[in-house]
Amino acid sequence: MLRTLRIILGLAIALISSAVQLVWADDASIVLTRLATENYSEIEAGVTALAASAIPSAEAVLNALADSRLSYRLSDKAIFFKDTSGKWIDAATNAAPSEQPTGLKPVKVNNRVRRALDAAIGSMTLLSADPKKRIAAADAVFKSRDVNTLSALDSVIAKETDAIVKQHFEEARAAVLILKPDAPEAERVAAADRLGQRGDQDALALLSSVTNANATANVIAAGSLAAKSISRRLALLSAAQNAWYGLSLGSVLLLAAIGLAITFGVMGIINMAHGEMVMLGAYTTFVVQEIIRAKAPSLFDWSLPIAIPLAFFVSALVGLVIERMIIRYLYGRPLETLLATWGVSLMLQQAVRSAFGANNREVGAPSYMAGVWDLNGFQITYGRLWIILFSLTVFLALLGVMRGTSLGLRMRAVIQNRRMAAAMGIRTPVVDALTFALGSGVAGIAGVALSQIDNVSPNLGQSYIIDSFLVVVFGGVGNLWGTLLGALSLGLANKFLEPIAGAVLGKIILLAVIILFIQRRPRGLFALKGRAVEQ
Amino acid sequence: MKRLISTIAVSAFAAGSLLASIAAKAEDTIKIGILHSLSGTMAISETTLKDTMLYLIDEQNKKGGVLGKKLEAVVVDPASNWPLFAEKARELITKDKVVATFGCWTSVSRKSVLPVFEELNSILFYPVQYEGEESSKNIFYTGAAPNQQAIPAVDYLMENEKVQRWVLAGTDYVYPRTTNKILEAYLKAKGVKAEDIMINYTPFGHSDWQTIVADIKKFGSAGKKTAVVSTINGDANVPFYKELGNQGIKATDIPVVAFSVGEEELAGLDTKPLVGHLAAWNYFESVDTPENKDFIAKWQAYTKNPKRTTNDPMEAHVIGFNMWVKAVEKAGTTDPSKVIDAMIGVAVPNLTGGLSTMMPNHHITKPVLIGEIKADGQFNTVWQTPGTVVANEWSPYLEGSKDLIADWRAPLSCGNFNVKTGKCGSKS
Amino acid sequence: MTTDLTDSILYLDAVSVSFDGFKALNDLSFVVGRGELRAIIGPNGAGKTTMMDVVTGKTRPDKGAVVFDGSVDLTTQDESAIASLGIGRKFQKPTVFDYQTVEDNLLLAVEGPRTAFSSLFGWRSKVTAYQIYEALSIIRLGDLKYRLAGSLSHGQKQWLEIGMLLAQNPKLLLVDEPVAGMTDAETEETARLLTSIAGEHAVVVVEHDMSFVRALDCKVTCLHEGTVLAEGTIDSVSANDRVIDVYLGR
Amino acid sequence: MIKFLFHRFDKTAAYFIAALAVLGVLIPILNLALPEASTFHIPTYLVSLWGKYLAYALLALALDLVWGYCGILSLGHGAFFALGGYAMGMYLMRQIGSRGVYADPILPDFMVFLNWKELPITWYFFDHFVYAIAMVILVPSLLALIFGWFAFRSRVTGVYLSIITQSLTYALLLAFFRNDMGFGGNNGLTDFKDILGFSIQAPTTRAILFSITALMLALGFIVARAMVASRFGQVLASIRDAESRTRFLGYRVENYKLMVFVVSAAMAGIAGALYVPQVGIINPSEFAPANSIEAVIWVAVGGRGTLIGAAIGAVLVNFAKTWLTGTFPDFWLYGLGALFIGVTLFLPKGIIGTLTARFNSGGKGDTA
Repeated sequence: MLRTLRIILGLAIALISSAVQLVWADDASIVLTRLATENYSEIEAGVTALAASAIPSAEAVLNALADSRLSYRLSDKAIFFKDTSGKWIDAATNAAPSEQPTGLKPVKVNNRVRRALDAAIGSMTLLSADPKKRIAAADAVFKSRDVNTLSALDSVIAKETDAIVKQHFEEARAAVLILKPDAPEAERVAAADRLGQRGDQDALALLSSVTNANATANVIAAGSLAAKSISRRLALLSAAQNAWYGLSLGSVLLLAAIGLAITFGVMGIINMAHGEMVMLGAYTTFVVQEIIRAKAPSLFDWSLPIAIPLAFFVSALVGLVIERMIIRYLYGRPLETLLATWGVSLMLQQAVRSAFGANNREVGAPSYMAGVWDLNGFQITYGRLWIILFSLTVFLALLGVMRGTSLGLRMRAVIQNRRMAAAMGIRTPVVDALTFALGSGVAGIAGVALSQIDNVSPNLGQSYIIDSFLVVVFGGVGNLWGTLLGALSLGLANKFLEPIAGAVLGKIILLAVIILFIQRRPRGLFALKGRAVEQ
Repeated sequence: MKRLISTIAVSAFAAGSLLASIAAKAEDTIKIGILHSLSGTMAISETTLKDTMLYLIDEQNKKGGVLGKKLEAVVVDPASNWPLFAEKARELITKDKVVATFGCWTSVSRKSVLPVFEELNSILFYPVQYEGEESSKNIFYTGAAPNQQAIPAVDYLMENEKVQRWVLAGTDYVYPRTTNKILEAYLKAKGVKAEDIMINYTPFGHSDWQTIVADIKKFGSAGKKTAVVSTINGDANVPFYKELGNQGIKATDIPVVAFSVGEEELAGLDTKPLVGHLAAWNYFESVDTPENKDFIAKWQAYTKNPKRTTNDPMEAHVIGFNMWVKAVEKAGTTDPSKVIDAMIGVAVPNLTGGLSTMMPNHHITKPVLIGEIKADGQFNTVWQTPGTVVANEWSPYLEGSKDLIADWRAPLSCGNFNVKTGKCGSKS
Repeated sequence: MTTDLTDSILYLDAVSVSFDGFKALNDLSFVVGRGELRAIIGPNGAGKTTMMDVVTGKTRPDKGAVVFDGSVDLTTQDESAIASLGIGRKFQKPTVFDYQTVEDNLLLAVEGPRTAFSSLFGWRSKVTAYQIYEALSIIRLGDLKYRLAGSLSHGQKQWLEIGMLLAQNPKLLLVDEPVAGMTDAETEETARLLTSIAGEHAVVVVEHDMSFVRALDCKVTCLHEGTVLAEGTIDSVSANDRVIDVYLGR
Repeated sequence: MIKFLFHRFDKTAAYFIAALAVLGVLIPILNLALPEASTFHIPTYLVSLWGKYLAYALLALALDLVWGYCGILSLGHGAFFALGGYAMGMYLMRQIGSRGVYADPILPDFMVFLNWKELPITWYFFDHFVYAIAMVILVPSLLALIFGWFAFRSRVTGVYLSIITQSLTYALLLAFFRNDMGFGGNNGLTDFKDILGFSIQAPTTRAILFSITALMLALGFIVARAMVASRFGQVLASIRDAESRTRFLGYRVENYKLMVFVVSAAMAGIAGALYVPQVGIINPSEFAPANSIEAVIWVAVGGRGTLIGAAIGAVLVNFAKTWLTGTFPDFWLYGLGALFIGVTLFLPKGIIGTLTARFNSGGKGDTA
């Protein structure tokens, strides 16, 4: 109903505008005033009309409306918009007004208006010089399937040189045609094939809405054929997709656990405050972003790279203090470290609560972490991709420290034989302190990454502590590779159980499996053997 | 040393009885209990409500208190621990002798204290939207019942977004379960086919949403306009919305309408990717009325934080508190049993420019607002019920409760009167 | 194997154990006869302690058989089972229950029912009391019987552990470096003790102290790199060139 | 049998039992007999409060039995406690009968509004008190038996054991959150009406429940005491201090561990069953690993390996919690955290442990 209305209006405006080119200014004001209202369906219609009109400011106005830079004067319903530099432009004259406009009211949009805008801007930018814009436009049309754009599409497809852009155009055209009852059958069948080649969910959606209500037998046949091939493809994809999810979940577990692999795995401290170290890292990220927002918004994309060393430093420092003040008195009494660190975690949580308030804090995502990378159908979200890479980097770096550096060497020495190491002149207390600080610092780094996918709240740490311990124990205490393998296999297992058993039951099953596994191999995946390990 | 041990035991016990005797000394202030978690998982949501109450009491005292006496807030921390809620409620009423209590957020905490309030015949104001299916003589529900939030939201999506396919996603506890049952029944009544409804439950604090969001995406691309109705609980929302953003689900493709995401929750989020997703509440901070502007100004002044947000449960407390004050003045006493009777019919202005009235079912009338998330973390009201809506505490869409009504006026004065059997359910 | 299995108390046949790469035992075979007293010598890492671990079920051999009492295959049993078969062990580093009294340590060791239920109700009988008294007098700790074992001197702990071994009254005693940290007098005493109990019990002693081994005056087996290097009287073994090369030194 | 129970029953134990007896009698009297006005009157809420403390004390006792005397640090004892609680809760739920808001004679309210049609098998017979009590003891014991049989046989010890006990209770937590399990999901079981026909709200009932709790604590203490004082206890201590040595003496360590673990689990279950009617709700958060860890801390504070210490630690810590959450709602976590750190650093043997050590020098050493 609305669609047809919009078409009619659009055509009407088109006629007028084309007929009376000279007096477009008054005509423009007619069209533009339709935006000067609170009624969304009015605005929506206005948008379509504006798109169909030949008003020079149209595109600018629509864009302004899209990112809410558009206002109207209550007195005479004249439309003004801020240009990107922030100064007011009078839409009717498409020039800066003589005096600063006053008594303005912003034009609001809702989802329907937004959709109309996307469609309109899309159909207008088909001819844009920038191929990216053209592709965006094509996709907009693919979504809106606005019949009016058909002629425009035909002409641009004819002109288009860039193969990829052309493909997008043709897909858009196919999308329009496939559901256009009055289109010639041959064209619609061709459209079906085109969509079949595109082969993603959206194409499938279109094809599945081809019914005998709106198509002839042949079209339906072609449609269902294409649909079948797509769904076959998608079935394959989903398996791969699942593996990817598992991988990324695994990387999160790895991040959460890797610090613990040092403090618990290597040093044997049941570090219940580990989660809080992660939390501190997350809050550091928050603070960094706050400062950047206030001082240098342009640097926002750098907030995470800046936060990483700081987070490490903060958590490491806190870790150092804890080690010096509490843990150093508890070596060789692991179960007592549990109690003390539990107390520490309570205090840290409350401290953060007092400092930052109890509710969640906003940590924004830098531009390079937003969005999806679509390898025709196989979707990789950049955020997750970064986290996977990041966790692996952290892991390798840590491995490097343990293997390569003299600190790492001394650490291993102290862990394997404290007395001997001391006898050889290694200052074991220093090494202990540094090791714990290192573990805490790594946890802090993890917090930076986790702030991107989870709540930044005082409870952040608590939600990871159990999983972290499981990962370390499952992987085999004292073995970094074990932690890596443990995290990844748990992540994958979880993700492959989830579709079958559901999120909760899947997790329960996994826990049961781990419990049984530890019965089989009491020392985890990678166990040390021999007379060295006794009690 | 043996003596020492027994002394420890005894002294501890002595200290305990001391706790009791404190209660004995008389007070010339009126005490109000505040029972909101200040630590643990629920502190995220409840701490603000504690501050709200302190603010309201402070305001009232500036106006000279109630019945010529100053009000005094008694704050305790039930620490997101449900049995502790009951214990603290008992302590507030018997030890601190509070005349009314404002508190609880989760249904379970309310369920936990309900017997206590009934046993000791005191008053609880419960400010959060909930699943309904309850009406206690001693509890006043100032939050929304499902029909004051969920059903209008669905109607809006049907009419304005032409939604034909529904995902009901919720955290696995009683509020989402019940709300979704009601919605399912409602949608089916509206002719939505079973295969067009997808129901999904996740545990508390669920943080890995990749699979589910992907499923939603798939479900949504079946050629019919799809929307998600989210009853996901506070903590899990942030990762949920972040994942929506990541997988590039825009509100123009699959709008998500949430019932437990307010300004507070959005404050923890980068809302730019979420522009256009919806929430259904009875109040938005962005509501453009003098009452609201005035409230926000005073609130931010009181908290000395110009960025401090407001939200729906806060408004509920504002309404509830004003109602209580009015009822007390009407009854001329703070004696709960009298106040409970006086409460019914009390009407006070809400912050959205209307009047909210306490109905005989101990629920209040509210307007329903649908808002779209804006880039600045506020809501843009896109639809609103013309008047206020009366709560259905017992949903007509549920098997067990369709014949039940609540009316606490004499002679009926029953929370679950069965119109079929003509009996008051619990005293059959 | 020349010795007839039935009159052997312990019989190791081609036993091998390796800890990630390193071969601790390498086709080790030897026989201990009933009531025999046997000394085992050899350089560090020769596999002496590992051999004991294998016999007592602490370590599972990769291959080979360990036969006790002519019939029982020990490789399929766990520590407690083996112990209740009648094999007692004294560790290289004396391990007693530090937080319990000398008497209680012995009480724990005294032969008798070991099941959880019996231990719940049964307490000490006349017999056990006597056995404890006996053991105490042998190890000369009678007047220290109420002291916590943890507070004993190294030597006293050695004695206590030997006492526990006796209280167990096993068919086979495995004694790992019993005289470490003992005075010469105590050492002689120990040698006398061990020789005296040999006969009714078979005793296998691992020791470095050659004078002690000499005092035992029994058949000696010298292990090297997990196999038997030489076996025979103390004189023949200590005359053996290879033994001298790898162990005694010239 | 009696002889076994009171073997080596020393003065300290006697004093403790006496103190319990006094509590168990005095508090109800002060609550019921005296008028509200009297300064010595104890309000009903304090009675239930102390009932809760004593239930916790019993849990702590159970934990001390396995940790203090056998070195098994269970971070999942909350699970046994909660299971016992649920068994009792289910009985109380069935007692509501048709007094639920939906007036359904059989189904509990939460089943009605989830449109369940008939009672799940798990709920059968729970309307019989005896059956419920049997379950209170059997369910936790059985879980402990199965879990322990696996764990101890394959020699999972120390930290590893702690971690998997933790995952055990965590798994149960998730399971009970699921509404499909049929145990009321997150809301759990609440709004109980009466127990054996007595109104659960009535002061007399509360007073009696309190006395019973005190009695059960006393019994639990006597049993635990007898176990650790027997030769059995001696073997436990040996296992704790030198497990493999004990094996070489021919003791089947796993059986000993299993036995004490099961007994302890049963005690924890009973504690849970006593806890539920007095606090009026049982829900999955009782399975939260944090709760189990807290229980461990009570024991540590009181002094592990002293039984009495465990009980007193539980009461002290919870008393402090009640007091702090009421008095310093915004800062109490600092206090609690500091307490735990302080105890581990300065009183490694716990309060009672330190006192004992002071008197007979070199008593029980640390066992961590």
